[in-house]
Amino acid sequence: MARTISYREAINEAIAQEMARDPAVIVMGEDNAGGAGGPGAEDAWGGVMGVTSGLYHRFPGRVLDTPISESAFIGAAIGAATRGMRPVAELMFVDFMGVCFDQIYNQAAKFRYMFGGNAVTPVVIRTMYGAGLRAAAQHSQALYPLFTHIPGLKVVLPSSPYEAKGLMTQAIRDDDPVVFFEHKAMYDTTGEVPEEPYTIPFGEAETAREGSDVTVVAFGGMVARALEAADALASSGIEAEVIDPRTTSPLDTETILESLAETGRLVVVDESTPRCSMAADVAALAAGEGFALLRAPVQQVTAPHTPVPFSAGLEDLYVPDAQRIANAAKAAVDWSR
Amino acid sequence: MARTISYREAINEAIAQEMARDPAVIVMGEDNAGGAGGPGAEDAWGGVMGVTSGLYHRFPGRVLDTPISESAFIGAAIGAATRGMRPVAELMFVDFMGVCFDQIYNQAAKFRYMFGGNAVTPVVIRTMYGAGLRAAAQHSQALYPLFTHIPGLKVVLPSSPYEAKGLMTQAIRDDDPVVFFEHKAMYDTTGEVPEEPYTIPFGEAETAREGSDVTVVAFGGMVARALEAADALASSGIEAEVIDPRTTSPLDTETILESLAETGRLVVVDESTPRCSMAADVAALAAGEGFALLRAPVQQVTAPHTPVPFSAGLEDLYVPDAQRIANAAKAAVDWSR
Amino acid sequence: MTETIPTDASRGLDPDGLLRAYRTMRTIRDFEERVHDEFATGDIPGFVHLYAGEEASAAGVCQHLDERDTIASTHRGHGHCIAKGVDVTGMMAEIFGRATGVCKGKGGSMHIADLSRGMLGANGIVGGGPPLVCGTALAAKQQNTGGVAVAFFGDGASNQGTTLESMNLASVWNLPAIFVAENNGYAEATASTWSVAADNIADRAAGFGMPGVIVDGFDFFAVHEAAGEAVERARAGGGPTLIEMKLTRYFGHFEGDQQTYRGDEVRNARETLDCLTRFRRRVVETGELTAERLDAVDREVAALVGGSVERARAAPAPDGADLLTDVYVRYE
Amino acid sequence: MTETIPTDASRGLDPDGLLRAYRTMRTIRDFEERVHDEFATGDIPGFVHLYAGEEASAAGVCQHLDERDTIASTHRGHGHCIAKGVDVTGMMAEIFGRATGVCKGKGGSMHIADLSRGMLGANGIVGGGPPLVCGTALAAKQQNTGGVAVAFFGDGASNQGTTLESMNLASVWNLPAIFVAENNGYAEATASTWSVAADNIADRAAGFGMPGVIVDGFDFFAVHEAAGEAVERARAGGGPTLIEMKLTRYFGHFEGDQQTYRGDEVRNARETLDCLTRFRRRVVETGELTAERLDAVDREVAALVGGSVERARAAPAPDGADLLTDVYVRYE
Ligand SMILES: Cc1ncc(C[n+]2csc(CCOP(=O)(O)OP(=O)(O)O)c2C)c(N)n1
Ligand SMILES: Cc1ncc(C[n+]2csc(CCOP(=O)(O)OP(=O)(O)O)c2C)c(N)n1
Ligand SMILES: [Mg+2]
Ligand SMILES: [Mg+2]
Repeated sequence: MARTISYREAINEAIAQEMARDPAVIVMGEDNAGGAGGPGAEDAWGGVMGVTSGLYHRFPGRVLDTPISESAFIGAAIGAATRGMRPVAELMFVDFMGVCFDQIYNQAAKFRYMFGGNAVTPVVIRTMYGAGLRAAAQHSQALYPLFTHIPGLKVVLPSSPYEAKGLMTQAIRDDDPVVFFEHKAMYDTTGEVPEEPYTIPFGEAETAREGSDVTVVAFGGMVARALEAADALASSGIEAEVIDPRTTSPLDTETILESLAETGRLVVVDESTPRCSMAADVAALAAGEGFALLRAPVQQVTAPHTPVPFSAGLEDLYVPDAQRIANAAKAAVDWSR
Repeated sequence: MARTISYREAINEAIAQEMARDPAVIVMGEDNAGGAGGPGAEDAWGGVMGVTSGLYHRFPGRVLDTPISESAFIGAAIGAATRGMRPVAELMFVDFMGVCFDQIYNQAAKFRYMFGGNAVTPVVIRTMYGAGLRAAAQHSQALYPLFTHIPGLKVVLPSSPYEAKGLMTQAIRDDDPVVFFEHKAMYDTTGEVPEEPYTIPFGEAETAREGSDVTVVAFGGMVARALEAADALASSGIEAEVIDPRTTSPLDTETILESLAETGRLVVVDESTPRCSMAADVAALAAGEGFALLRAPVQQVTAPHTPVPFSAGLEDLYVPDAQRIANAAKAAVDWSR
Repeated sequence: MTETIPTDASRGLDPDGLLRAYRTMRTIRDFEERVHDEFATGDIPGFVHLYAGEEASAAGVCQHLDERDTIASTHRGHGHCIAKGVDVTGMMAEIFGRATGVCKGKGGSMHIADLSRGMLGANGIVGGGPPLVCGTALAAKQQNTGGVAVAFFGDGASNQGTTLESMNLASVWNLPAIFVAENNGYAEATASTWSVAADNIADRAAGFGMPGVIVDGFDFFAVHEAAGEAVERARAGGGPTLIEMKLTRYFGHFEGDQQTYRGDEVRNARETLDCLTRFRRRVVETGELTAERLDAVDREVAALVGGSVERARAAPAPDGADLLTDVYVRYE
Repeated sequence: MTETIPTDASRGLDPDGLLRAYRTMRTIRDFEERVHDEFATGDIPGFVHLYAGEEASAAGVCQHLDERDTIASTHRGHGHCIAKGVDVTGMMAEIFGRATGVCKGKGGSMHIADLSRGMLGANGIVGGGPPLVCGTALAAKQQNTGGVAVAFFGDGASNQGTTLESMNLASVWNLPAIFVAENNGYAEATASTWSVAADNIADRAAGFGMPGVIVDGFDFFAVHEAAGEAVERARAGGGPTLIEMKLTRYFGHFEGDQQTYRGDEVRNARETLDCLTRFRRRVVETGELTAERLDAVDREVAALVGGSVERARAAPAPDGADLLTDVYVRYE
């Protein structure tokens, strides 16, 4: 039975259902319950954005607050995963990866390879990304290209409540280290979500909208904007196909190339900064495997090569919007040699 | 007057000359002198690869050993740079960035922007990268794409002793944070290097070899292999133009596009893993701005999407070699729609 | 061993010094209360963390500092900025995201900085400041300026590896650095009695080879005394000190925080421990300052802060072109 | 407060236990000396860091551990592996980069691991292990296995933030974890008396709410005693302990190191402190074991290690196809 719930609730529900299903699932992070050691309420926060709210009382002893020691507790989640647990650890904002990245890319990501296949590390690292909350340069970054670069990690970017639940369920059941990117401006977005548990497989893109004039590949928070752009384009007679890869690693290159075979035009929409980004990654796919299909220059729509500014007007210019996406699609369609 | 010296000596000489020229230049890192607090020799190591050897005695008080506390001392170099110093700090192997990346990308790289232009942070972070020493997964990574992704950083990859000296001199004199990548397998490579100080500007590619059939863009340690491949190709009648961008940020897109205008064929050679890499970045340039020039699929020659293996045979397969580069160039040249 | 500074200690402040201290604390208090009110109107964007209640710490430490000296701050940075002399009008404009802000509206509350004042910035990263302070302390040492550098950080930040290793580095290099742990009892909603696995943060000093001091952070004079000793030692080449301030923040972790994790510490602190009330009572009792002079300061400060809001509200937003500037000194 | 364990302490080891201890130490010693010789032939690739001299630490700690328990190691990991029961033949093959290695030749000396033995791996990252140990200790606690987890790390690693914050986390979560600081006097070429800004690494324990113990790391019995107490406390839910072993490595930081930074510590240690010599002398003097039985162990070990080299040399290199396997459990 599907109901309308928020992206936040969808993630919470996925975690709760997996905790009920599998005692190996535990949750940890700064104030993931909240109130530890204090005189007031327990479960005072449920995470800074309330995503893990309520789990503390439902699953006694399985939701752990932590000190502000990301290397130690992200590493602890990884270590626990090698011993039969399935930890879901929160790296609050992905901007904070810089104090604990080693545990993620040198430890979790490499164990299996370094140890000759004799390691299984089913850890999920939840993290928030993206601009839009006027949170400025150190609390608004996207950074998923950095994780996508690393062999051994899987990288997930849900674009709706439905995807958030299904991908989180898959992430928890998955036997590899997964970094799960939640867009912080999407928590209140609502959508239809089945009540029962379900999984969405990794590496399978969703065609969010069909169209034969131009392919628009958009990631995470950019999917909604791409769809908005597609609506606008439709009114000027351009039918855009919007592809939501859902995971950047693995990446469903097949669906992208199939669409490209039909449209011959490609726009990639990526909230991250442009260099060595997902926009570049998909554009490179088109330039290589997709070259024979490509009939116009690939349009990359990304943030600029700058930190995220604070002031509202600047931040609004920073993040790709429907207008820029539509313009890029038009340029792709209008282009002729 | 040019003499033949090694890549290691070239870097050492650049630092020494800048230390002599500017008292603000200081050097720090683990065992950059070596022997601190011990009963034996001072300047016992000059860094794990001997790059800073001899500076300790020549510049008393200006070469600092450090505890194994990368966040603290890389951060210290950055802090000192905001107060008139020009520190050259060593992050021994770039693989260790995971314990101190925050100071680099959230602090140094963003100060100027976050502070509205009121910051100058002339720090140089020297680091070693690359495979070939059988040093396995945590001591052999390339990782420069991660730094290239970050606005506010400059990223330098010298491919010869000549470049190493000129780019290091520029890095030290440069007013922005610079990450200087030294290929650990190249330290004993020798070449002609002028004795007097000189700079090589950032963002200006070197055309290492001219040719009109195919453009080969190669980074750092891959330049020599690309040249080797070009020699092999020449004997089968293919003239490859080899471009050495020297810096990935800024990137000299103009030189690449100019060459592409002539050849219409592009190979990118990047020792890093392929996803969101420099290979992808340059391929994306070709798919966008360069589309009209491109007459064949871009060939990306990179390491595979795996950690670096230990065993010699596997590691030799891991790193792109002249054969793979030549094959890719042939494929580009032979391709027809 | 850690030692506790008695609350009646003093360090020979003359009336001008006392007035300056009071003005600093009052400016911080007024500024923060006003930001609290303005935030409620919805016109201040982003995350805002207020320093009210902790004024004696910033003021008591920074009273010893001059233009040779540097400080690094935290996400809760307004108080440190004001105490280090950053322009209040520019700060308010920054918090409102205006082009006239100290960072041209590009940084906001979490990144207010003024390097020309030796203020290395609020910092969005918990534990981001201590490494930087090792660097500015090192610069002072290399340049022989006699300068010192102070890292302010919270109880939560005292568990961040970057903070801990910075203390060790400062000792190893014998830096003129001072580590000020502002233990306000909570990191977000987590009690420091739980997250700090020691009775006191100051107990960690011994493991890093420096003196550790515990101070009543509501008592300006105790802070001033302890900081004075630490600054003196640092300037004289005696190396770093860790000072733990015990205090309370008056507002939530950030604006909007419901604070259900707390008891009635705040009411208690406001009623019986407040740094401004205690300072005022003491200097009036001893006759060092009159209530009238202090009232005059209150009025001046109110006008300054009120004016800063008016000017911020009237100021222009940054120009769209500013999006792309100030990334590099030069990039081509 | 830190306490020093007297070197004549014991913990009721029966002859089998003593024999096991001796065999472990002898195996490590033989293994490392042999790797040293083989490295000199040029046939062992990469960076190799030898544990010879420090055997009592690994052996004395791991003697208390069983299959419930886990350890994390360092770049200097061979000794810990052997003490935790990793197959010596598979280890030697791994160091030679053979397909028959415990990691199929993909890891090498710095990444030898055997999770099935609770050995979480040597680690190329200084300070990489302690966070992981918090995790395996947590797993043991959640699963109620009674298991403990041990982090071995060096004096150099004791200055890495990851190590420091892990100690705090272990206390905060009251984990069955043991932190073993192997202070061999140097991190690469840097003396620990310089890099550790405290008299002892164990002095840091208090700041993280756990007991700190200093042990003569050449004395198997002292190590065994101290580790026994820590393991017992951890299994009983009493939380973590920090044990500092004072010892010396007999070889350079890595194979090839000229060691000009050292004095004659090694000669002195080998002559007067050596853990094997002292162990042997003691158990023979007390009559607990005879020289003959110990000699027999020596012969068995020599055969084992010698055989491991022969088999490693004869073993095939990994197949080229292995380059692309073992990255993910499943990836599509
Ligand atoms: C590395 C990092 N981790 C987590 C956060 C999120 N965060 C911001 S403030 C804060 C609490 C800080 O507590 P404390 O250090 O005691 O300072 P206080 O807020 O009490 O002044 C946390 C967890 C962050 N900004 N950076
Ligand atoms: C994060 C990190 N920094 C630096 C290094 C380089 N490195 C490898 S071993 C070592 C010294 C370690 O010293 P210690 O912890 O005392 O261990 P020991 O070698 O004495 O056993 C260093 C600096 C590394 N591997 N990882
Ligand atoms: Mg606090
Ligand atoms: Mg050591």
